[in-house]
Amino acid sequence: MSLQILINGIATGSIYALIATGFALIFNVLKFSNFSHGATMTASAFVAYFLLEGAGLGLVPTLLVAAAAGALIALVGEFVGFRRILLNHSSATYFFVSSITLGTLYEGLVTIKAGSNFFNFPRFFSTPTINIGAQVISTSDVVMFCISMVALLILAFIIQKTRLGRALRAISFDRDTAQLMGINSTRIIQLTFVISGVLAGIAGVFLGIKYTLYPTLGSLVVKGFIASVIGGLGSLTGAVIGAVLLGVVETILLSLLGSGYSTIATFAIMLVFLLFRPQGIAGSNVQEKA
Amino acid sequence: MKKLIALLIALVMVFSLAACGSSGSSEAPKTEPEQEQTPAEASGEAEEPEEPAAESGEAEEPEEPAEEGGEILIGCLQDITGATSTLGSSVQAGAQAAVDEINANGGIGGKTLVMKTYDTKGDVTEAVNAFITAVTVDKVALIVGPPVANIANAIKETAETYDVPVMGFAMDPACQLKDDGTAYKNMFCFQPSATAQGAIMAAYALQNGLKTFGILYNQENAYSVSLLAPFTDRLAEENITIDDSLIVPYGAADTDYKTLLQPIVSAGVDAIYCPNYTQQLVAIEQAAADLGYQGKIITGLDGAPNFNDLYGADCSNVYYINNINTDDPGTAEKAAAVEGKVSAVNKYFLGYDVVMIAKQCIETAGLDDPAALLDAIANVTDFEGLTGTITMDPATHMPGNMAMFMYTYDGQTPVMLGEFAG
Amino acid sequence: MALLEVKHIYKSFGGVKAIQDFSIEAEAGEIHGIIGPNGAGKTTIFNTISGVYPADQGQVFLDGKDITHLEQYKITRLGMGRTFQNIRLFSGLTVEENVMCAFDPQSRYSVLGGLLPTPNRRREEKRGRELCAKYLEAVGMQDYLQERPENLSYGMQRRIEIARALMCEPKILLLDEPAAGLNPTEVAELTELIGRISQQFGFGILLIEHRLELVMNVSHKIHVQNFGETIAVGTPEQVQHDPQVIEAYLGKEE
Amino acid sequence: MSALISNVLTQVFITLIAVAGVYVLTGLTGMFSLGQAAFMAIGAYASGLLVIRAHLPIPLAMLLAVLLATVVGYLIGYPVVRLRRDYISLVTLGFGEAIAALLNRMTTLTGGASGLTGIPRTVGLGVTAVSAVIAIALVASFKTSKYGRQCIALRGDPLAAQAMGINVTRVKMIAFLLSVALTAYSGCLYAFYMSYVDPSGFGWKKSADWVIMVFFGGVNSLTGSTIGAFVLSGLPQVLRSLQNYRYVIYAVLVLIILNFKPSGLLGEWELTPRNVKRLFAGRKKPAEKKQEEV
Repeated sequence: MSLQILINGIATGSIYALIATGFALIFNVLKFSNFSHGATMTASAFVAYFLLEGAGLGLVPTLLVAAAAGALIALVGEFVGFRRILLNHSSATYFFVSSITLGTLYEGLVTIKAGSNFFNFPRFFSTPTINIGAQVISTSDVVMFCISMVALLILAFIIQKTRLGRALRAISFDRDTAQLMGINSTRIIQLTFVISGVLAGIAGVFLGIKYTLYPTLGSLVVKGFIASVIGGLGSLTGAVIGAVLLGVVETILLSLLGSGYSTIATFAIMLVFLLFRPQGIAGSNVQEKA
Repeated sequence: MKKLIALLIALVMVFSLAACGSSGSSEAPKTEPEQEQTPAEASGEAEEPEEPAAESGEAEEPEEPAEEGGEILIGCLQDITGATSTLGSSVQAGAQAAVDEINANGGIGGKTLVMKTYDTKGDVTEAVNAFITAVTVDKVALIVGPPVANIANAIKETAETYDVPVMGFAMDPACQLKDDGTAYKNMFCFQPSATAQGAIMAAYALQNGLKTFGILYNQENAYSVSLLAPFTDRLAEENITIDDSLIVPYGAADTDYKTLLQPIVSAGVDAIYCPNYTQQLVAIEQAAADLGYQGKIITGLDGAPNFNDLYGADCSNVYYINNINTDDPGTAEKAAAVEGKVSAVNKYFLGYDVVMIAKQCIETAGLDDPAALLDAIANVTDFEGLTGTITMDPATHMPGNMAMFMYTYDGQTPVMLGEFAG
Repeated sequence: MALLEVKHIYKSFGGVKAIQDFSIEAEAGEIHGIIGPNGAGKTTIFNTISGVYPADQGQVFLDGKDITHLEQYKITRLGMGRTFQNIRLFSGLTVEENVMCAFDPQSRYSVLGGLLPTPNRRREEKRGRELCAKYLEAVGMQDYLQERPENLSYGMQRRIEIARALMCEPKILLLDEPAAGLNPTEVAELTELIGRISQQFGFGILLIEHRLELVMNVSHKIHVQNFGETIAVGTPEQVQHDPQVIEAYLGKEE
Repeated sequence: MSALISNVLTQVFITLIAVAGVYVLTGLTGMFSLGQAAFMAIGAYASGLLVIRAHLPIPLAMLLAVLLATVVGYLIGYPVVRLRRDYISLVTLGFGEAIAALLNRMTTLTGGASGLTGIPRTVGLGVTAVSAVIAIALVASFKTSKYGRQCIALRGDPLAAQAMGINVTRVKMIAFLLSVALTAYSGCLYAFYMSYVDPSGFGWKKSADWVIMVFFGGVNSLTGSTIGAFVLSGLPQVLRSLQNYRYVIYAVLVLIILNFKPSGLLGEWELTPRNVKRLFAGRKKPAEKKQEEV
């Protein structure tokens, strides 16, 4: 039974990891918390749902459409919400308001289209469970876990091995200097948003599969935020570790303490981290520049 | 310059919005179109934002005016947007259908019945605003109330200061009864209380030889919580107790139904009692299937269609309670007519019935004496509605011992099992 | 013990050794210049002394008190004022308010006074405004109280920043490249200003500066930094003739 | 006055008090709280419970509720004011969730999801109006005090602020606690006006709404923030027709403002006698010129 809980936790954690990395990526480059990330997830999952509603297509096309939608939404968001603020070197507070507002906008648009109803993705798997020994594992969990891992590996490859990744790291370190070195920072920031949007799209579909699709689904992004704080704000590795850890801890707490108190305990864990290890697990503490 | 223009546009938008909205609720019927539109036209810029208002207003347009003799305005206070909008819109649709039918048959005493909808947005503050608008600005004769306990709770104190009946469906007795056990004079519930419904489901389970149970309920949802104790109390009468570890609460922030269900499933219970909204039911049923659960799932009203469509797979193990009897040909016909248009058919019928009851009460008591109308509503006896025979208990403002129907699914097709009383 | 004593401090960032074994002793009324090419770790010295980050090794004493590991605002309150290389006045505040900000930490009224116009608050605010007027007058900016600093010239902003540092009532004043971006006339004015306030208020001054005409004119003693190390210390005449200094500077010129 | 107008105004005044608090936090100090509404919940529940269960007199209950919220605020604030500003929004977001869960979970005390009923309805338009005026006056006074200056200073440049001897953590904490106290007080008024409180209405959406109100009118101007709050919280009541579109319209408006006039409608302008005089002087000048030309 405890193994079962661990499996559930890891499955949940892998989705949190997608959310947290999408969020951390933007933080890493632009040094602000993108609160529109949650609504981007919802909106792209809804786009995929409505576009493919009649077609009865499988999981992979749905994911592809959602990823594309996420990329597009993030790109538009970057343009209407952040571009000018970025170019004006405005204070970080504007990013905050802008991202909150964008989130409200996306959610509002989804609500107009979908009402406050909820929708359910068609069941993608004919056999709901796989039996491994005494353990019953849900097929969707396994598939979601694998896809999340693949997505994260591709992301790691992009960041570590490609020119885009290097440029991205350079901008993250110092945007102005990177610009002076001939890096087209606007382009790179756009690409960052695209990647973050793709991750949001995939995460959105997964959340939709797990908890049905509804306009405020994106609130689950809070888990990604918490994971990001635990892992170390802005660190991608930290975000992944934090997310899986959060998924597992949450599941264990849920089975031990029951609902409600587990939420409180998770919050308490975050506070404890901030008190004693504010730099998070990964140890990258972003401080205001001296 | 650019900035200035942008600012001006923004300001114009704000003011035009304010202008087009200033005449109150969108749901205003088209019978007073002049008032509704003048300010919007005056501002000129308001075309775009105005459109939706017009659209949503249309739904409430009475089919055709009955003979002369004036109007009777009633309000319909529902969650049209927000988390429980599915329920609210369904009640509203049913109530509107009844209004149309009444008007087609000559109205009430020669007067046209006009219904105006007030959106609570699923928010208690908004609900109070909407209520006050309905009662003081539009001066509605009565209000078709919400099926949501929190909204009823929020308006019950405010309602006490006016003489306008709120004919609702909030199953929580606290919505109708004060702490001292007397009833709020204006608050009524026209479906069996949570106490009755929980007991009915327990009675059904006992009758079918189910012995061991687990419970998964939403502790953040008043409806879900209110159905918990009646069920376990009824079981306790038969000396069946449920272990605390198998009574599992959850909340919106919990994302893992599987972990929550785990102990219940491992305990190998006969049935899981799940008084939850449809949305959570779908996810829970899915999670239970993922865990390989083989037993039954007993849900409240929300396991009724379109739960089956939304779940989209075999749900033969789901048992639910319902207000309506689809085996009755009249009900079945009406149900078929609205299928696909209304998401919660039973709420549609509740809305329909309550307007019909309102008609009956207005006819007997008239509108001149509010006390007489309240009295008539509190003493409704043997009203043959689509949701059963309704007899109000004047002491509690809720129906007395009213029967309901238990259903299950064959695959995805609903099957009526029989009528049950607590 | 001297008013300010910096004893063998070290500071490195990752692999970069920004300060290696820096020491200085400054008394009231003295002006110490710190010069050196870009990247010599001069600003890091200021940041370490003023507590932006603590030294890796070594100690800093102000007026006999060990301030090595104190928080920055506490060091300031013990008597250290500073200006910044790139002017850092507070946006959203007027000239007067900017200067008042440095008085506010010493201002003696409670949160209650923050909410209500208590007699205490009135008295303290009045005292603050008087001091503010005094220091702004000392730098010649008394006519710009209600202006926004961002609307004023670079030279004026420099002076306001100095007035703000004076408001901290410092025993030691750290001036980080005060002449950067000024034209020759302004540099001359600044040279006169620094000399004057040093005499008028009698505090010690540490001065980082590239403009040699300024630093050589006002300093009693000069420290030459290169790659984090002190390569020469002495009077302006001494360092001007120091072969190592010439090499560091001329080497760079080539 | 009609019951509706008085009802709407009462709610607007209650919001104004909370927004005055958000102005201190966000406008003056540059910190964002997404859990601010949770402090409103604490104020509402605590004051309500103290009256229902402990039978305390209402003013005392309100005072204790505000104190309780402030103590909780201190515990939450303690780690976050020491960290980069982003943390406060993330932590308060989690805090809001935790409070909602707690209110739902402590059924015997709070009534859980069904909400807390039976709070005496004692607060009306008069009390809320006076409270709002006092709250705004206090905040205005705070802004021009040494605390307000220090807040503005550290908002723009925390390091330079430290170098001027400003205890950044302390000042941030004072601002945070003042805003918490104001928000909690608005919660108290809410409870005794509505007579019913349920846990659902205090999510981060409400906190975000308040921040948007502050930005709408001008993040650096208390006058602007107040006007923003007045317009944006009163608007939905007159705009019942727009329903779902309301949030979209809000968002579009705010995005336009952010892009083209990032300082908000009023920028930094404040309603002070001197500024009003200037305003009129500024208007006269062109008029005079025209006369001269004629």
